[in-house]
Amino acid sequence: MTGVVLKDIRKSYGQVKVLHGIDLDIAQGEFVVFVGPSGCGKSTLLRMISGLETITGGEMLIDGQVVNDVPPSRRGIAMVFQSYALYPHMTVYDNMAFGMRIAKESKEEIDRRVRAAADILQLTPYLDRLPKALSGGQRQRVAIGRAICRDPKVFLFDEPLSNLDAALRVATRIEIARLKEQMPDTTMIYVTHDQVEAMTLADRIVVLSAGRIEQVGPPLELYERPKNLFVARFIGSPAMNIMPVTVKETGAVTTVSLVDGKSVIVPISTETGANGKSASFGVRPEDLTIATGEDYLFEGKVSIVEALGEVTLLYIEGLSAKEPIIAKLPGIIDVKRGDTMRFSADRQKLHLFDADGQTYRR
Amino acid sequence: MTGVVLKDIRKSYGQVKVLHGIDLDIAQGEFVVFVGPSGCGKSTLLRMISGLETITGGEMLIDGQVVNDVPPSRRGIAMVFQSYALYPHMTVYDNMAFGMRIAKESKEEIDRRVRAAADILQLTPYLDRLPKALSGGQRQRVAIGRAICRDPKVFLFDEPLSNLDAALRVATRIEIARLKEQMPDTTMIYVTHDQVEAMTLADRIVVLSAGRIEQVGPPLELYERPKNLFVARFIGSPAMNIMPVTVKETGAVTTVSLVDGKSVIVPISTETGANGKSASFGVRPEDLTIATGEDYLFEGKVSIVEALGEVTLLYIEGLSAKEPIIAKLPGIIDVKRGDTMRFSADRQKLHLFDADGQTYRR
Amino acid sequence: QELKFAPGEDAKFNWKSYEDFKSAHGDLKGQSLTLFGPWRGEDEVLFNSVLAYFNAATGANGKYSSSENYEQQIVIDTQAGSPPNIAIIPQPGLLADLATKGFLTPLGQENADWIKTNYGSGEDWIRYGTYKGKDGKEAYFGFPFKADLKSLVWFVPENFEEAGYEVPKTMEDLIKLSDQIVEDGGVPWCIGLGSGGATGWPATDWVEDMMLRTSSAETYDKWVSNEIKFDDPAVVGAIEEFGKFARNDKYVAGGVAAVASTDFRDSPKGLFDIPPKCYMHHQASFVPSFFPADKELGVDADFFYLPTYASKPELGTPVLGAGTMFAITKDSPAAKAFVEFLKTPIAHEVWMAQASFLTPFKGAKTEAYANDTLRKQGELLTTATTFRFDASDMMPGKIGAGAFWTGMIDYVGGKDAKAVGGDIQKAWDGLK
Amino acid sequence: MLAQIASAMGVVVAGVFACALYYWLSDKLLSVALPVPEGDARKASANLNRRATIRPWLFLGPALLLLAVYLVYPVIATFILSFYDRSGGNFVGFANYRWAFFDAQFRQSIFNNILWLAVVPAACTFLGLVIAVLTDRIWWGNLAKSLIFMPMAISFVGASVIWKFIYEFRGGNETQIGLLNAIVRAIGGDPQVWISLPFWNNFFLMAILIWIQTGFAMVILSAALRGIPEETVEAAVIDGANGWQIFWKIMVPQIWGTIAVVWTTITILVLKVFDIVLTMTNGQWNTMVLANLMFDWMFRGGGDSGRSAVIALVIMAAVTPIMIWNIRQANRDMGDH
Amino acid sequence: MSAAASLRRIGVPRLILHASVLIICIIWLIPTLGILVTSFRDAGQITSSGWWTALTGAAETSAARLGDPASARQDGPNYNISGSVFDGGDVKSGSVVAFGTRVAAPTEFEAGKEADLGDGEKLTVNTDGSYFYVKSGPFDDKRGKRIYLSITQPPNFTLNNYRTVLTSAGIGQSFINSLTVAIPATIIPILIAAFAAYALSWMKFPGRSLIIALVVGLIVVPLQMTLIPLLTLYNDIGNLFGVSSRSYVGIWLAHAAFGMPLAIYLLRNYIAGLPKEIIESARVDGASDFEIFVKIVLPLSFPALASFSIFQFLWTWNDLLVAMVFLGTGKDQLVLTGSLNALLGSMGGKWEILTASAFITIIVPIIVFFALQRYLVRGLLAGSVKGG
Ligand SMILES: Nc1ncnc2c1ncn2[C@@H]1O[C@H](COP(=O)(O)OP(=O)(O)OP(=O)(O)O)[C@@H](O)[C@H]1O
Ligand SMILES: Nc1ncnc2c1ncn2[C@@H]1O[C@H](COP(=O)(O)OP(=O)(O)OP(=O)(O)O)[C@@H](O)[C@H]1O
Ligand SMILES: [Mg+2]
Ligand SMILES: [Mg+2]
Repeated sequence: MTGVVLKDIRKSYGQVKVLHGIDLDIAQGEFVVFVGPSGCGKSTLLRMISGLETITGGEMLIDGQVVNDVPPSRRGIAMVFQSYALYPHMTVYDNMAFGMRIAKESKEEIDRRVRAAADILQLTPYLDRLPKALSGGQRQRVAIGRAICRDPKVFLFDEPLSNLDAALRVATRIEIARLKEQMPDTTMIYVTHDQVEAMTLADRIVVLSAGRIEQVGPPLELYERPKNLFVARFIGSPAMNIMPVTVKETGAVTTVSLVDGKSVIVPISTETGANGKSASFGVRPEDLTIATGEDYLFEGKVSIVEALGEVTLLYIEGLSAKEPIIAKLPGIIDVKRGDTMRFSADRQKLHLFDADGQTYRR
Repeated sequence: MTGVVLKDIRKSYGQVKVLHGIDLDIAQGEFVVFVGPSGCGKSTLLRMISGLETITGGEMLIDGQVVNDVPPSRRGIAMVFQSYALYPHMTVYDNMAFGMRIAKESKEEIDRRVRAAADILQLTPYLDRLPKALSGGQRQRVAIGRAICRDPKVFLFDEPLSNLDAALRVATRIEIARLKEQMPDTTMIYVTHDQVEAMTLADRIVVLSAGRIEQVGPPLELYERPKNLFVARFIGSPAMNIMPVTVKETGAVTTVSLVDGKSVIVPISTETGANGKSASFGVRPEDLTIATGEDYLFEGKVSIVEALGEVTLLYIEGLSAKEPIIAKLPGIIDVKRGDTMRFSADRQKLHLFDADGQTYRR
Repeated sequence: QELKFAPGEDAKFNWKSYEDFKSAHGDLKGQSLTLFGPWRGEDEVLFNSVLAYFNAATGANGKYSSSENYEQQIVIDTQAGSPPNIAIIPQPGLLADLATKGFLTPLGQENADWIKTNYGSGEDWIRYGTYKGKDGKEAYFGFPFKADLKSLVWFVPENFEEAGYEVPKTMEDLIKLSDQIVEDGGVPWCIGLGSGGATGWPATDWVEDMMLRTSSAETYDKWVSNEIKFDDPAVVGAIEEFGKFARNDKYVAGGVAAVASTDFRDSPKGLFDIPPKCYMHHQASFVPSFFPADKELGVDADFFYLPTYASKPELGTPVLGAGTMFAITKDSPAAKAFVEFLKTPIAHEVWMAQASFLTPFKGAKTEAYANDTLRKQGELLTTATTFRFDASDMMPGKIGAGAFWTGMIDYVGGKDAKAVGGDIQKAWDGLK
Repeated sequence: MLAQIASAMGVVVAGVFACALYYWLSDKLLSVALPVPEGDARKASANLNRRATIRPWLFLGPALLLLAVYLVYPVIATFILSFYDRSGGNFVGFANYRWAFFDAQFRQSIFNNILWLAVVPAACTFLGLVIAVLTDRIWWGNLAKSLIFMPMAISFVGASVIWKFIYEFRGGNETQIGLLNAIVRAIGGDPQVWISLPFWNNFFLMAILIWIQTGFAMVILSAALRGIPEETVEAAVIDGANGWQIFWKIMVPQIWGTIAVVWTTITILVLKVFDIVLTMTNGQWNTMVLANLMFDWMFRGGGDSGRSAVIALVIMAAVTPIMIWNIRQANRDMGDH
Repeated sequence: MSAAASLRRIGVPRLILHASVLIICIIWLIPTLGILVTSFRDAGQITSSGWWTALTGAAETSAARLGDPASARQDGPNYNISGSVFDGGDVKSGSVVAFGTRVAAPTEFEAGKEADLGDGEKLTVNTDGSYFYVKSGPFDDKRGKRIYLSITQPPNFTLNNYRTVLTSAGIGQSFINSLTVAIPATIIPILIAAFAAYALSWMKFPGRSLIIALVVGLIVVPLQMTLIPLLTLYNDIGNLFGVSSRSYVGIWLAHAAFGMPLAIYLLRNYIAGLPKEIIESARVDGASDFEIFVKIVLPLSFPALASFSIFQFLWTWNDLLVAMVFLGTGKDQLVLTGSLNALLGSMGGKWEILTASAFITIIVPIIVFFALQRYLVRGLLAGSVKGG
């Protein structure tokens, strides 16, 4: 079993504690994505798995073996760096062959593997070029190809797409998805900032924040049932609208009151203790619809209208949260700034979090 | 009238012609966005307006005055560069004050304007920091702030957001929109790769391709009535699905036949001359819906499913175009790879282009 | 290497001495001998021609080398323990220093005695080779070979002829002649003190010559040993005597300002300019090698002895000179044999017969001199009533090759002679 | 001749090869001594880690050895010698230091050295910077750079001859063979003896070193200038800055680090420079500098090892501030990696 | 378009830019040009006229001797001598402007006119150098009469100086010696310094910053100070093994060590600036530090290595002192600078030889410079700038 197991992994740079005890089991063949805000420790964690960063505390196992002191080259990993990190003086072929040459593989074996990787990544025509003669997307593919050639047990990606433009990003993302399919036994760990990448690629997403794991789970679970406010706001774009509320009634369903006094019934059960406490009520912009009847969730004044063609974003003020509430409505909608509108939403898609930001949903 | 007028503007680098005669009138206070594929000459055009690039041919007027030979600093413009271009050795304050110091403004005036700009951009807490201690978004705001301080008649942006991550991009975009509102008399010219930016910000979008203007118009016009295939494919994401068709019947509505033989009636009038000619038939991914009855547009096999939470993307093969047809369906949809599905669309939202790529729509 | 003059052929050489030496020292076959000295360029070629006779006679393998950084090199080599067998040293001061530090092998009394009997002013020459060793005892270390004569004034006979000038016999006449030249619209002297890193030294020769013409030889010796101070009236007087020439704008070509900066190698060329930049030039016997290439000695250029004051007959005809000393820095039979070789007339005659070599050795045939000019100089050297070695070369290096030079530059630059002497004395005091 | 060339080539190849061989062999040896067995993962990684601790010293070894033998050991020897008399035989305590303190020439040298340090690094760096900026903007810039670099290739002896023909003075109405005086004469001035003009002659000597070293500064700074993002300059153009302001306020601050390194290197070079002074004036006319004074005391007339040692130590002590600055710099770099 | 406008099109600033670079280049070139011109001149001319006059040609005064009185022909009561002043004069060609018979007034008479010298003597010297000297009685001097001439000559250059230098004995050997010293003395320290610089920038070990500081401090150690202790050491080792203390290995190591601190200092600046990811990536690929250095860092540092080689080569090539001390002063050990120096004679001062040999020695470094220059452009401290 070529999984990666992290047991209470800690990291500090001198006095600065960066990771505060990470526990995580990654199964063989799993595709795990680390997301989290900038500076939360994603790269650090990945680099510790690769062995490029020493481990301050805890234990790391790859393939059942403690690897805390094993140098990177002996961990059976391959890594794709954010900045490609190609060897600028070597051709694409040599870049991919480098690791195997170091490992003293036979010429034929090297050639076979390089060509196979180039094939997968459609790099065959470029094998004799130097990196500087490649476009950004091609470079990234070379970096991936180099990793493939190592035939690693664990594949590490650190924001591999962040330097690409939108179109390339989509194309390369699909390439990575395809790669995963072709290498079903390889464990892949992927760091990204990007929602879409995380959602489309991951078997499981690990949400990190300030050196701690906030939630681990499959993408849709995170989207639909965020464990806490942090995850709720982090997953989804535009972010989930959060409104401060007070709990009015508890029970199988909970009644809360918005700042403007309006009551909303949320089909989430709460215990009596919560009664009267302040809480956070959340609804995703894409779950909002324009209310037709009196049965609306809230109303507000439109401050900005962004028509994107396919969807229209409305920014609604007046619910006293610092940020405006955003509604994402399909198609082109004819509203003007200053219009007051009412919105409703599928009650099943409402979220409720306690004062500490933990979800009330069990 | 502080408009910008371009009359047959041309640019060549030695033998290489980059711009082939651009004619454009930009009114005072207008927000114009240049879009186009990489290398089409957007930046060059912007830099010519700024005066950083010499003009090879044609005439440029700002505020009614020919400015071909006027140096940048005297054109009343300000520019925000793609790579921020902050002075790394100066604090945020000094970065913003630099231009005014050069112009020998009084200390009080400088302070007043810097603080006002910092206020607008919420940079006040960072005024004493060096750029390297700022996050990407903050840096970009400083770059904008620097431009605001110049109190320009014309504001130029060269892909100001392309270096930011998704969240920051949205936030900064909104900031720019707000800025535009606060400076209604300032003309703004904005270069971007990004659809969403172009659609949300522009009063008018200028689509450039290979040094020529393809279409000029308000965003929704470009989205709904692209003049030609290039604009059709360029505006919208994922791009409009284009299928090769043959015109079967002409008249007030046109009948075309798809590769698989199926006929489709498009409510666009064509002249008889078009009969029997090949044409391109287009439909946007977001305009596709799952056909419930027999009245469908086309059918195909699903090759990839990407569930993004809010929407699901289906990649459909079998319509012989090189690229798969994409359908963007709201919500989470339960389909599997290999399923054959049928799709329909609102007939009003279909597009038809002649063999040269020009729209049939008048 | 081929022998320049085939042994036995030319009667002006003492071939017998060569044969004698050969039979006495023919047993050094294959032994190597390293010599390190200051001669480079033509001098090196000439010395090698002398060395060839030694090699031919003994079968030894003597090799001479030199270096621009001669002075550093010898200090480094001796201190580091890898000296040559024989060091050829032009400055007695350096010789003394090496001797005190124990790097030299004494040559023994018999060599000293030999010099005494066979060299002109032999006693003086011995003095310049005798120093305290590491043990504090005086011993004889330096064998003089090749001398330079300093008290010479060079001129162009035809220029004198044309203008009707006579070679002066007394210092008074010399000054009168100088005034005469000025009156005729000419410039009497070319003086150049420039010498890159050694700028100033030609002035020390002037001062030394003047010292010998104004004070007794004993005062001169006391000056060298600092028994009288540098700012003693006798010394200051000599400096001012030099100043009569060098600090007189009318006397020197280019004016006083040019004196310090004109290179001593360029300076004599002024004699040959047309019209002549100057009529006279005080410089040592080596200077003809800086004359323009086509000038024939004795015809196009000649010298006269820097005359003495008629008012001071008691001082006789003092001669200022210099010479190189051979010292054994690493003893070996070959090194000893080489010193023996230097005692043979042939060692001197081979060089005399080619160029630029003077010797006080009375055993060498004067017929061997290449030309009359050299012969005249050679005779001056062997017949001098008083011979004194260049003072600056004998003073401690920091003075004779430092403070003295600098002082002279300052003096020519306008500083008072007394103050200059004081400065030099202060530097000397600092050494103690 | 051919045989000589062949044997020389043999020697050259053997020498270089032997040096390379050391690194290759020592690395091989290390892998043999600390093997990485396929099966035993624990031992393998332990040995790999051990290799990683030993390897820096293998890499540094030859450099440290050379530095220790050729530089550190002589420095220590020098330090000890500074307490002995001229022959190095008798202990004299601080007498040599006391001497230095009261010696007028020593003071003069210190003064001149400070003058040199104030002028030459600044001038070289400034000129190098200006030339680098200007030549980057023209099509024949590379040719211009080559010309300015050329003096570096000329030996000091050659350089001093060259300058002889610039500074040479001929008195009276003679034709000047020094260019400077010819020019002065041509514009109606009085020819000067440049190298003996008190005080100013220092500057004429400095001109020579500046002439030589500017090429060095130029080459390095021009590389650094190319690292400046073009956009910051363009931004300044739009902000209305002129060329001068852009140079001073935008470009210079951005390559400050490199300027400091160039400055350091030239400062150290200036402390060591003595060939120029030696060949031009040998320190006369009050142009003595420390390195020359040391040289004088070390070799002239048999030498005085004690006093020259003291001067050498003073020269070395002069770099202390630079060393401290560099330690700081190095420590900051460490954070990056 | 007005003139002012068209000037603006070309750009006054650009004109100023070109002009100022040109001026700087000329100022920098003048000294070198001076030495180049001088090296092609006659020894005599060098000290008598400025080198810049050699380019235009100038009038020169010189002396010549008329034919021997014995060669006089009798023509009635008159005796005459005729010939050309260029036969017996210092100057062998040119055109005569004026002549004179007294050294104090060497240009008393115009060329081509008859000069009355009194005593019935008359002399005519023509522009082409032919003269006619007539006297109303027999000539009674012992030698030919000396006259003085002002002669203009076209620019006159000679290759003699170069011939002298290049044909002097041992020059070939010393050239080979110089190369034998300089090539390894360039490559070895760079190799050693590069390894050390790599260790000091990319490997972690205790005492790293201390070593860096030490290296910086050692740049300043005066070379002269080290010579005696080192040579003593060499001699001791030589004696111990019974070999000569002076060998190529000895001088290579000496040069290597003297160049080492600066080499490490400058190379470290560059190597530390290489992108971190590339090195980590190689580490993940399984490369040891040795392999990373050889296969990644070395090729990538080529610009810095090449530029430092130029500097180191210059120093070793132009060095004399170290070579003399550690290699010896014998004929067959002499390096090029040494053997050229020997040509100058004990007293130096042969400017024509000095200038010619300065140009001969400069050739090899210039070749090296041009060969490596394209790396130099991006060279040396490119790494000291972040992101460079
Ligand atoms: N060498 C270091 N010394 C001190 N702190 C460090 C060091 N390297 C990283 N950190 C800190 O560790 C934290 C985690 O850094 P890390 O690079 O892992 O963030 P990240 O999640 O990858 O962020 P990003 O998404 O911006 O790449 C950051 O706060 C950073 O400042
Ligand atoms: N200095 C130059 N010399 C020659 N060609 C140039 C030069 N600068 C730009 N070009 C060419 O001009 C064309 C337009 O470049 P420009 O930078 O305007 O493109 P762009 O539309 O801004 O592209 P992108 O979106 O990638 O920034 C490109 O094809 C480019 O190769
Ligand atoms: Mg990261
Ligand atoms: Mg662009």
